Amino acid sequence: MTRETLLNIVLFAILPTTALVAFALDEPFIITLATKAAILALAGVGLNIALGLGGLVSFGHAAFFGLGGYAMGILASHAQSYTPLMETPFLIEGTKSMLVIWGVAIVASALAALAIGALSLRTTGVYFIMITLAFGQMLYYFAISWPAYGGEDGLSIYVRNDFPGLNTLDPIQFFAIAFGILAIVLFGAGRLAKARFGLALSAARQNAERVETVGLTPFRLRLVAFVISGAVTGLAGALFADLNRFVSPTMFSWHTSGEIMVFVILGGVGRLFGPVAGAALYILLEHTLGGLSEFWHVYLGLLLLLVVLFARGGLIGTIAGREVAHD
Amino acid sequence: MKLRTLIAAASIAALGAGMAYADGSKVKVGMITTLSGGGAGLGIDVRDGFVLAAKGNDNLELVIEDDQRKPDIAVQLTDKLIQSEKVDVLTGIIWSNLAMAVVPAATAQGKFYLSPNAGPSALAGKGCSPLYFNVAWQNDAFYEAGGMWASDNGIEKVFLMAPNYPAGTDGMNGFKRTFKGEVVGEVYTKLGQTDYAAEIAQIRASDADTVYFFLPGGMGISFMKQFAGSGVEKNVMGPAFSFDQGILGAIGDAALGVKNTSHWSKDIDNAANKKFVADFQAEYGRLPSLYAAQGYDTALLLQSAMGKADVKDAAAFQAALEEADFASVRGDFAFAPNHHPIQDIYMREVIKEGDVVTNKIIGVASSDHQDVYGADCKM
Amino acid sequence: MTDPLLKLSHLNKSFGALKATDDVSLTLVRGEIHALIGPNGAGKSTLIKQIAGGLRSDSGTVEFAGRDVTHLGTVPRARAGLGRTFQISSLAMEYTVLQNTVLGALGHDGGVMRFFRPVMKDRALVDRGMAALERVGLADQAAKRTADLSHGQRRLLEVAVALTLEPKVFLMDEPMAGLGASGSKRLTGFLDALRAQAPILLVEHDMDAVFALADRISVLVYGQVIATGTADEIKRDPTVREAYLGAEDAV
Amino acid sequence: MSTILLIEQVLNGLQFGVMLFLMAAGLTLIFGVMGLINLAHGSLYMVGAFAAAAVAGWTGSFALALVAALAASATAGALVELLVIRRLYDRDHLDQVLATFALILIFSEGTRWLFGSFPLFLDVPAALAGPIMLPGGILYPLYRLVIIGVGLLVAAGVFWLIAKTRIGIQIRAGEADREMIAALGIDISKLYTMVFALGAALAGLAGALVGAIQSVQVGMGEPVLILAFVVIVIGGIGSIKGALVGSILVGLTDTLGGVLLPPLFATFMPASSATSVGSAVASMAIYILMVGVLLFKPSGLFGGK
Repeated sequence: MTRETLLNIVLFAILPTTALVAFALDEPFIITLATKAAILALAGVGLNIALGLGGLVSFGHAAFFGLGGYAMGILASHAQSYTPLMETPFLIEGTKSMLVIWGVAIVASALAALAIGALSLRTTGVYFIMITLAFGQMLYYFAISWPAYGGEDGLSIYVRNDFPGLNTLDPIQFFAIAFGILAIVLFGAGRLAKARFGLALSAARQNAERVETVGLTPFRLRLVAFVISGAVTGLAGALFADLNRFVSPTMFSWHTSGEIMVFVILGGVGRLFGPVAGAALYILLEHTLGGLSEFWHVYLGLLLLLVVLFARGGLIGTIAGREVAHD
Repeated sequence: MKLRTLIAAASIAALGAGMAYADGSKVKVGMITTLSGGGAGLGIDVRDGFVLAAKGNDNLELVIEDDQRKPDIAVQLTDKLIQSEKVDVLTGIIWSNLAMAVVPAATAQGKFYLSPNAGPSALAGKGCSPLYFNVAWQNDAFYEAGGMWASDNGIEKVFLMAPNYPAGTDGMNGFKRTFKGEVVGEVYTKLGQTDYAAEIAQIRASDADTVYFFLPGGMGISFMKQFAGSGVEKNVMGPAFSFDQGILGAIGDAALGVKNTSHWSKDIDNAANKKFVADFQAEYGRLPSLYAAQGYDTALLLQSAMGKADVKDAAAFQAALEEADFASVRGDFAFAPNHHPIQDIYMREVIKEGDVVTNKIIGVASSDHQDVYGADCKM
Repeated sequence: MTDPLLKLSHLNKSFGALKATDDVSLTLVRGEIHALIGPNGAGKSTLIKQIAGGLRSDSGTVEFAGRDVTHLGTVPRARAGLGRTFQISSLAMEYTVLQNTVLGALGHDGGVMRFFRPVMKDRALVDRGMAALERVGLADQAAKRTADLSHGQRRLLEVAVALTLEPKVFLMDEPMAGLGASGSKRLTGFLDALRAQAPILLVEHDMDAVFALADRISVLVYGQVIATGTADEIKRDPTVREAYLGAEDAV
Repeated sequence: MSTILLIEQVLNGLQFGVMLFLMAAGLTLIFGVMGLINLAHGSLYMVGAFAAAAVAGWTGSFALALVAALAASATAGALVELLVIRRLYDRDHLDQVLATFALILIFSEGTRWLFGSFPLFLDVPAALAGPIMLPGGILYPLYRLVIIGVGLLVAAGVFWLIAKTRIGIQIRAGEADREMIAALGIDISKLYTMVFALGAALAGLAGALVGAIQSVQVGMGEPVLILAFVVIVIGGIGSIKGALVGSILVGLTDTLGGVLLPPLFATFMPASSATSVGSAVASMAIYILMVGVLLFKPSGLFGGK
């Protein structure tokens, strides 16, 4: 067993252990924090598919995070007020079912990623970073100024949505849902990285010309990666909205894109468990530093700077060393 | 022994705040407000006002958290305060959009929420709750009063301007609801916009006699400075938010002569207000703002109810709050059935007192003002 | 002679005032090794790019296996059966040696949109990748990181990746560079046998290898083909001696 | 809409564009020469505004305030370059984005620590206050005209600097080939620090000039930063000419979009929803412009690389 595998097991165990200990000590807020970490890690896992595997530095993943959130907000608010979403040409009702909401969030953000990716992937480098940022900003301003769903005020959902057989308002049960999804997606992302697609995608990041020469199209690989990445981040957005029972345009802001990127880089780019480590560390810092000083952003900034300058490869890279080749 | 000390401490505190407590029921208050990032000034004022009024009351335990003006953080802090800190009462939110997130989360978990600033219409109407009390204003109040005053004072043609987001459009609709003259222009700007040259040109080109605008924070500062420099000669009116003490310092002389509606001003002539303004300046070395006044009143209201009922008895505590038996710095203050204020809204003018640019009341714009959403509220 | 597999007709390419490719016509027929030689800066690499699809030609046509591919990009040309190796190694450096040939096998297979089964447990792809490594003599390096290979080994890996594609035609840009005498000799023997599988358009500076291997040689100078013929014909050709070989004789 | 109003709006767009150029010029120079994405450029803009407001409040002199803004932002820029940025030149864009994102956090909260949460006061100097009458009966604020003038002067200065001076030659050499300037015997690290400080000074100047008509507050640099990025991406990263053209384009699009779109939508929609939909589209207009440009020219209007 390599050091990284060992570390991954530890990282994987951290969140449920924290949640269970908190449950035993009757500290429901700690469970909520662990849930938040799991959901943000999920968003990071999504970004990492584009960023780590595909080398696509997207500065606009807030777009998908927000779309997922609004999928939840819009569907649940219609169910809450018993007004249909649409009557013509056919009737669409709102819903409080998490499973349906997740499906809609995934499809909506995948479609958005398809459109944004198809346009953005024509550019490379800094231009790609900036064009994805521009798409995120577009959705941000749209969400703020579109009055139908609360605009800047956002949408409040009074009760968490339903999941068959569970009481979602109970922190530990909602944690189980969020962590369960994270576990499934981590497993899927791990398989994806080692599957045919992952091999080709990662090769396209390392050397696009090589991939073309063996007859594969980097653009297609990247577009598919971008869509999968967007869909996973969208799913995280829907869960995040359910955690807060609230959505607002903040989910679309470029700070959100930056934060998701911070999770990935803090943990280690391209490492399967990087976003888990990054998100957990971020939440921990926010919680402890935030309690120490009003100006905790200064410390957070300093710490980030130190990680970038001196701890290359993020947390996992620093502890586990250089990545060993697969198999 | 311990109980006696508590009671003794409570009565000293009661003397300090100018009222008597019937018993020493303890209340743990969670305050979630904006203390870092943009708009932190407002949260700091609410906090300082509240702390000033609660000073010395050992029965009132206060936990303060910073929401960074982010709705998701605010909701998580709500969960934290309720689940971990086990608070009885929540307060502190500055922004409507955060209130829309926090208030339902708090009341759904059976906690009282006292709003020291925001009053979105949904929470005054359909979304009202027996546990939710607004100690500040319903969002439309200043605008409706502004429309009334404009109609009563011979203003005929106005140009409306606000950011393109719900608080902005709601505000302008509030003004239009009571204004009897003609709206000759209406512009909704980008949220966070800092350059208003284009809008000022439109204002210049219109035949309006008065500009009525709502631009909170830095947006209002930018607009006023640019408007003053443009040489456009039109009256300017707005709600108090753009002309509050913290902001006037940054606008300077450019704001002189502007009329703005407010439920509070430091020159309201009553004993409670005089004491508040003096104490606040003594404690913090700056003039209080309306946010500080609201924070102060919120703490007074809470302590008045603590004197009458135990917070664990929700029905009794609710009834005690409904009485609003405290000496508000605003003068007369009562709650309507939807737990929103019935209060006078004044018209103020920006003047210079020595070197300090500040506000002075020039009349009452709307007496015993009450919001229109109460009809939809079913408790 | 059968119909040529690869046929260039009147290809041109200019960069500003510089004519990098000047009316080049060439053919490659089954079973042959056609070597392309010329001094540095003669336009060999530009021509290879035009053939492989990385560079649009200003005019002229490229026909491949009876099909006009002039307006196709790199990927469709590769899929049609053009197997290329690069002058400067172009490999996935973070990968193991075997992963690089498996990537080639994957390109040959074409079914890349599979997201679940680990590719390195895919027997068919791994066997094909391994077989290619064995043929160039890199099998014992299979688990090594590509970045840790020597320059010569990377050239061999380039060839191995091309083998996995089972191309109809090989385009090889200086495969001998950096191999050293014995490696070069081994590869010469290997390419000699390879021509039976598919013809090779070989750009090479190693004249011993060129004269040992090439059925035909074309000489490129200033973007123009000044002569085409067998090794003996080229050696005797006065223009070539003057423009190119002459310079070497003088050394 | 009358012609006079339209001309006035075009002037407004121009003024906005010229301001953006001051930001974008530094950003694009820094990218062109050092290959660095600097998200913290907006913080230097804020530093300039705060320095100006502090010194103006202290001395009452706007000229001194401008000097202070230039000095403070150039110093802050040079310090940041020496301490942090120079470790980032060899890194990929990802590391640069993250490290400069961290710098934003530090600058913003640090400034709040020093100056408090309330906006500062900075006013237009009395000599430049008020409007003047332009030919054609257009009443226009003098200060804005001065901004246009200063901006165009600085633009001319930057072009001159790049085209004619020794530093300019070094900068151009650096853009073309980083190894070459080393070969030419130029002290690269000194050049980099100078370019960075120059970019920072331009940003600080913009912050001070704009601070007098807007609000001097923490976070004021972020919206401008994003716009400046839009500008240099449209113009082509690394190109000063592109930055100028991009600035004017973005300035005009943003200003005229906000003015013209709502009435345009009102021609086929009810007036009430037209204002809000029109404003919504107007706020997205520059991003739509940027996406449009990149679709046709994936490396910007004047981007060679």
